[in-house]
Amino acid sequence: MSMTVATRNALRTGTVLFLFALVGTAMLAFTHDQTEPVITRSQQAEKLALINQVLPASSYDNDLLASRQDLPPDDLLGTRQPSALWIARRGSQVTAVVLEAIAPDGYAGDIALLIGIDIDGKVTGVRVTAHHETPGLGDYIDRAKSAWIDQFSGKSLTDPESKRWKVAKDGGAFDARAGATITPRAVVKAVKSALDYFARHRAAFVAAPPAKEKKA
Amino acid sequence: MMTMSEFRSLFHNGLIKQNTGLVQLLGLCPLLAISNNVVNALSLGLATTMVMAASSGAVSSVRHFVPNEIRIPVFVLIIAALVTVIDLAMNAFVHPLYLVLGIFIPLITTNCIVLARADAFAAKNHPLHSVVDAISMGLGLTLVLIVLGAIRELAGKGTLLSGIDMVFGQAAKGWVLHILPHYQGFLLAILPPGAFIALGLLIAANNWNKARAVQRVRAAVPMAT
Amino acid sequence: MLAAIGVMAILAVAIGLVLGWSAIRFKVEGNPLAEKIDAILPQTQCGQCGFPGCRPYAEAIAKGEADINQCPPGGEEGVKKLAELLGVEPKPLDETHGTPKPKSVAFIDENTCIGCTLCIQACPVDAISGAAKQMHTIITAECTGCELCLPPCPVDCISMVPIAEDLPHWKWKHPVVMMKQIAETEDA
Amino acid sequence: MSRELFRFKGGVHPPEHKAESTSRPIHAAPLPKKLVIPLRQHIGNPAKPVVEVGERVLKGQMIAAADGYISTAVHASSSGTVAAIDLQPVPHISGLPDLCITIETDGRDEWVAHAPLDYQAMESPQLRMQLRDLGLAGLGGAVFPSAVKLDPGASHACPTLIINGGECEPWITCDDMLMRHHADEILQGVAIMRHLLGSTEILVGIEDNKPEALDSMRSAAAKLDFAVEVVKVPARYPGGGAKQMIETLTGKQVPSGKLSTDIGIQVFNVGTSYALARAIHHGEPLISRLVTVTGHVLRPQNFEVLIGTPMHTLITLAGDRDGTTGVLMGGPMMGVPVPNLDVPVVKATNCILVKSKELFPPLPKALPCIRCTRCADACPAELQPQELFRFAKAGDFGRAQEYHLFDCIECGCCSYVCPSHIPLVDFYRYAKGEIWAREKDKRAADLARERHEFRQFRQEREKKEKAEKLAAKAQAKRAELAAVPAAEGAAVSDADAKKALIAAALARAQAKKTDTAPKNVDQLTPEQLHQIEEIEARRTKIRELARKPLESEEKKP
Amino acid sequence: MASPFILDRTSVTQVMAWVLAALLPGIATYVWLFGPGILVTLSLATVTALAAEAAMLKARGYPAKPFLADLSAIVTAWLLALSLPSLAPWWLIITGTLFAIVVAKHLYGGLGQNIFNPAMVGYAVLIVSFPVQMTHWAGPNELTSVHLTLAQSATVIFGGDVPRTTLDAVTMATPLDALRTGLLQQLTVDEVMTHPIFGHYGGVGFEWLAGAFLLGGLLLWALRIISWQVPLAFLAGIWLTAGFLNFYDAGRFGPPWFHLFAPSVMLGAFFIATDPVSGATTPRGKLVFGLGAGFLTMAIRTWGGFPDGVAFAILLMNLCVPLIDQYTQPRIYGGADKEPRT
Repeated sequence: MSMTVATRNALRTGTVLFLFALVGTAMLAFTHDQTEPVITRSQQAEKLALINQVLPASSYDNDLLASRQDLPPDDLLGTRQPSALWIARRGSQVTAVVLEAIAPDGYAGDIALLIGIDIDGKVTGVRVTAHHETPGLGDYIDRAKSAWIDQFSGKSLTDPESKRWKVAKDGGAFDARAGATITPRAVVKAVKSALDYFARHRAAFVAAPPAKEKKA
Repeated sequence: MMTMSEFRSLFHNGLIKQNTGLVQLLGLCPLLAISNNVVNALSLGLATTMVMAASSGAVSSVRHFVPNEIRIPVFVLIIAALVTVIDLAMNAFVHPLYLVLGIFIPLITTNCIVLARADAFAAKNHPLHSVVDAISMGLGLTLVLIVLGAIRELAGKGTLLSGIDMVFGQAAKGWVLHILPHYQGFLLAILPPGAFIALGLLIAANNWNKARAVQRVRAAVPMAT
Repeated sequence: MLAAIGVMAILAVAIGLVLGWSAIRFKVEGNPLAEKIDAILPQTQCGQCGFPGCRPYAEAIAKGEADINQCPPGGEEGVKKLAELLGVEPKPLDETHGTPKPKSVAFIDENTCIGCTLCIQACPVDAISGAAKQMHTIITAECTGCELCLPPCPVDCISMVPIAEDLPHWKWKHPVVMMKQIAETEDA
Repeated sequence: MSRELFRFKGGVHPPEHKAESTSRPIHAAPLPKKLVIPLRQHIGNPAKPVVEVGERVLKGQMIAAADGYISTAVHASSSGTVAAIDLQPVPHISGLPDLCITIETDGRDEWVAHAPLDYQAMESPQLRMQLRDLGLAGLGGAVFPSAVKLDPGASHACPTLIINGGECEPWITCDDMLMRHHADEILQGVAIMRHLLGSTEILVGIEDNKPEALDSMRSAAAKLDFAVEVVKVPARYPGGGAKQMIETLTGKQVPSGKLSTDIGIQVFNVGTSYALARAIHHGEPLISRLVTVTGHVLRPQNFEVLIGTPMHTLITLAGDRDGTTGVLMGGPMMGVPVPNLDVPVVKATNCILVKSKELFPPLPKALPCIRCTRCADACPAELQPQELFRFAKAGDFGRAQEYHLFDCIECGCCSYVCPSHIPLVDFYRYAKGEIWAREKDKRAADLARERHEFRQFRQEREKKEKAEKLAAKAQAKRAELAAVPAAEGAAVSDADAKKALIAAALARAQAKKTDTAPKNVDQLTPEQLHQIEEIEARRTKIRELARKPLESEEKKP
Repeated sequence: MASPFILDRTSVTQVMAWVLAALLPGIATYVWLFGPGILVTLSLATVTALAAEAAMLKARGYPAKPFLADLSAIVTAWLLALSLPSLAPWWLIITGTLFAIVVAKHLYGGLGQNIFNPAMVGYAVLIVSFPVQMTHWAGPNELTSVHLTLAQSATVIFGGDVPRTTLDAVTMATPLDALRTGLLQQLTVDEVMTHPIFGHYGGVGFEWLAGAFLLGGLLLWALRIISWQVPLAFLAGIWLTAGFLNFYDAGRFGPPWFHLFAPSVMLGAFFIATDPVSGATTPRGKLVFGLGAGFLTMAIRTWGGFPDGVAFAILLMNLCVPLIDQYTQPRIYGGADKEPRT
């Protein structure tokens, strides 16, 4: 034999490891194939479930997830990166939009919001999707912690009137818990700005062609 | 095949004597991070047990074919493959729970308990023994996780089993136990420091119990000399 | 998919080759752990552990073939040090290997000794001087108190003499400031 | 007289209690019936006896000679007969006895022939040998052989000579009294030191709480033909320590791990200087010293005491009182408790301090260390006592050494100020003792290992040599056999005879073993019997092991 | 027992008693300016601490007498009580005190063994767990319309039926809270400072309180119970950091004097950071410890999640103590100036 002991040993371990890698990867490939469609479905279902919290499923009949568009960063939305917009239709009629917004002046940084607004400029629902507020203090804006966020439903720029879009402590129409007013203040401000944004771009949203959806 | 006493000693070893959470203090990262309520704790515990049983069985079955030099890479490969399979399966079939357990499922790969048992036990023992050992170790960990989760959930929120709907669907929402109604909540218990404090107390209780047992034995058997 | 399998396979082959080759090429001879264990052992060379000397016992511990509690001359403290070095729980001395005794040195009764040299051959540290048919003497400074010279002596002229505590050998005891005891005496 | 003084860091100022024993003059203590003179009264090797039991000795006669360079001789303090050379109780913290020479005095106090030394005419080494034979040792407390300290060595010139009149420990006044009454003789001693060391600057440091001593020393110094500066230093404990006195007077610190001579300074206690003067100018060896007897006694005062006088006689002289709770040799800060009152006064005995409950209330119970660092503020060695304590308590001696445990002078300041009342110094003494003991054990183990390894090497080599020799022999034999086949029988019988002899001897030994078996086993418990059995079994095994190589060697020929 | 055989008179009990005495001017000022509610808090904390200490000593097998007599539990209780909002509910006070004594002190080994300052551990647990209740600060008498009597305060603390309006009328944001809230609303420092709570330096009432604690601290220093290094370095750390930030942008960062005289700084500097057990022991180490704590306090106030950072800053520095001590070992007598080998 011309091979050294080291080379022989190397070939042996190399082969064994190769076989194990082959079997392992094949197993993974198989599982991945089997689960991929299910995973995609559950991810979409999850997203839709979230959107449906701010926009009742009954108010549209299009494939809402497929209607997603990117909005450019805008001060009114508090965004510094493109954010998502979904346009709900019943038939060919635009009935509402769902958009992402950010309240940048939370007690501890950004508060990410998902806001549903119907075509009349009325809020259909608001959810906080990410925040860093003090647990137990500012985190009651989270629907999982309290129903506080529900009070936005049905509100519009005229109801209450613009100057009452404030927390109660500042003489506005929205409650806030004692000792923690910064967080709700930020949320109220952000929702109002989002409504302003919607009002400004309403025409464009309504006119948006549903062409993209067909493709999807 | 294994006798009843072997079986019992393996379980005693896994649940009490060599308990991973309280005695060996292995795999603390997921243990501490996930134990903020019972449901999370139970789920991760069971997932880890599953991975351990499968990987120990696999490792033990192939132990004669693996050269010593590459045993660690092979074991890691087996464990990683199994974990990824479970990860994908959970993502597909219990998606909400997957969202909560999140990164901790892939991390089971690097959980030292899994590799430790594979290397220390499964690599030297019969597959049946190895699987039993892995299950007992996993259950030992699950037990600690549940106790820790229960302590933290109860102290932190006054409830038990909150979030069970993520495992069993909406129907399970009513199963949540509100043990302490109108409880103010003790946030620290749910936050990471609470995990350390609660685990510390558990370990202390375990050690105290052991010390007492030793004392009892000493008291029962008068010194020979 | 195939790409994934390919990458994994190539990686596996590469790692396997390197590991297999290194395992042979970089094999380390000798055992540094045994050295460290040997440094803790008291070097009495008494063989009570069941091994012919401290070094073989150290090697056996390093290989995991012997327990750490088989050395009575090292005492509980020795076990503790070994446990610390090896990262295991200390355990009580295994009494089947004997119990710690006060430090002693061998003493040869000069009237009885017949000069048979058997003890000289048994002494592991060459601490007995003498020649055939001559009276033997223990070199006290070098005697480890291992007692190995006792059994071979045909006339039982060797005895172990404990090293008495005298002024030059005296040392301070640990000052006991156990608050419990102190305060108890105060209460009493 | 306006010398700039320097302040050493740390230190404490406990109540002085000096006045009690300075109001009475110095008395000579009467000659006791029995003198017990320890051979280990100084640092270094103990002296070696040069007399025998029953021998008559004269006052001042050397009874034990110095053993080595760092050692010094011991003398009979009075005339009488050597009654014993054996272990007797000595003033040591352990309470263990030590080798002493007991002299039954004859009351005649008869001097051995002695004469002054003309030190200026003598060679230095020769003079120092004389001083060693006169038993001189430092009387400040450390009892270091003076002859060694008076050797400036080849390179170490000692331009500065400091005479330490600092007596910082509370209660002790023997140096104070000595300076008040024997200033001239002290300075005579200084002249001799100056001669031996070649010093150019001579400083005497005396604390400001001894004005009489200062005056007396100053007026004596004024009469000298060389300059001696008597300096008043502030009274603060441990200002009388050599290193502290050096810093106070010169501002220099003795580097850690070095000697004061390394920075050109040598320090002597006033008592040593006095003893030196007596030795040179009268030829008297060190057989007596001043001892303060104070504390809980009727008449606190200083005595001139013969070395070897039992302490109880001094306490009786000073008038013992009821309610004594113990006796210390030395002061309250660094003194040692005396195990019993029969122990003799030794060269290091500067004070006998009788304790009572009122003067020395029992120390309060220790609480845990709260790391308040009062000890660090008080430590004159500028250590971190709280850390040393932590390491010593935990047995972490390596770390204790890293934190300079061996720079601790055991002055007791840390224990004194500790609000938790922890006996800190005890921990340092313990740690030092352990470290020394461990080093000793380690050396012993290393030696054993080395010898064992050498033995194995030797056995290997012998075996090899034997095998070679045998091979050569066998070859020779084969050749021989081929030549003379008839010679076979004789060789075999020869080997057989040798084997039989050894076997017989072994059998004898075996028989003896079994015969001499269990003794004194009647009253043993079953457990003990069992234990004995086990030990016997093990021994048998070892015996077999021990025999095996012998047998195998036998079989070879 | 060996030498020395005599002791200085000072004992741990005396040291602790002096600390308590030095707190009295602060407490008196507190009562005078903010109402007598603090007395209820102090008593409740003291009783809880003593009970917890006795129970833990018993559980650990230590005799209660000498350890209760050392007063250290009371010092912890007082320091915690003085850090809590004056109208904090009873269960908050008890929880905090229990945590301080049971977990932070005894589970770490009791007197002398705790690596963290027990009072600050108690405070940290509370502020993390009960942020809402930790805002129940009674406003200074000067600014509030309703002044509670001792009995009324007790009613509030023990959860009695108190009209919400009364409570709202009594409680107020602390100056630090007010500053933080204002700055978060993008107001400038000057705009925020028009709020009536801001006094000359550190907030109405609070600045006098700070002065009283400073006085007590100076007393401790004069008695050599605390060393000058820690308080001075701590105050310097705050002053320098705040000064630098204020110099950098006076609109976004409060003035240094305000930060020095804001509540908790003087208490922290002279009574909490100087805790010998959990603090650095070497002279240089004390300076490092104080400076670090001062800087961290300002960092947390400026960028952290809570309005005040003294407690967290001191706890963080407690963690660093072994390291600080190791690297700041002083030169020994006659020794070269270098730290011990590791």
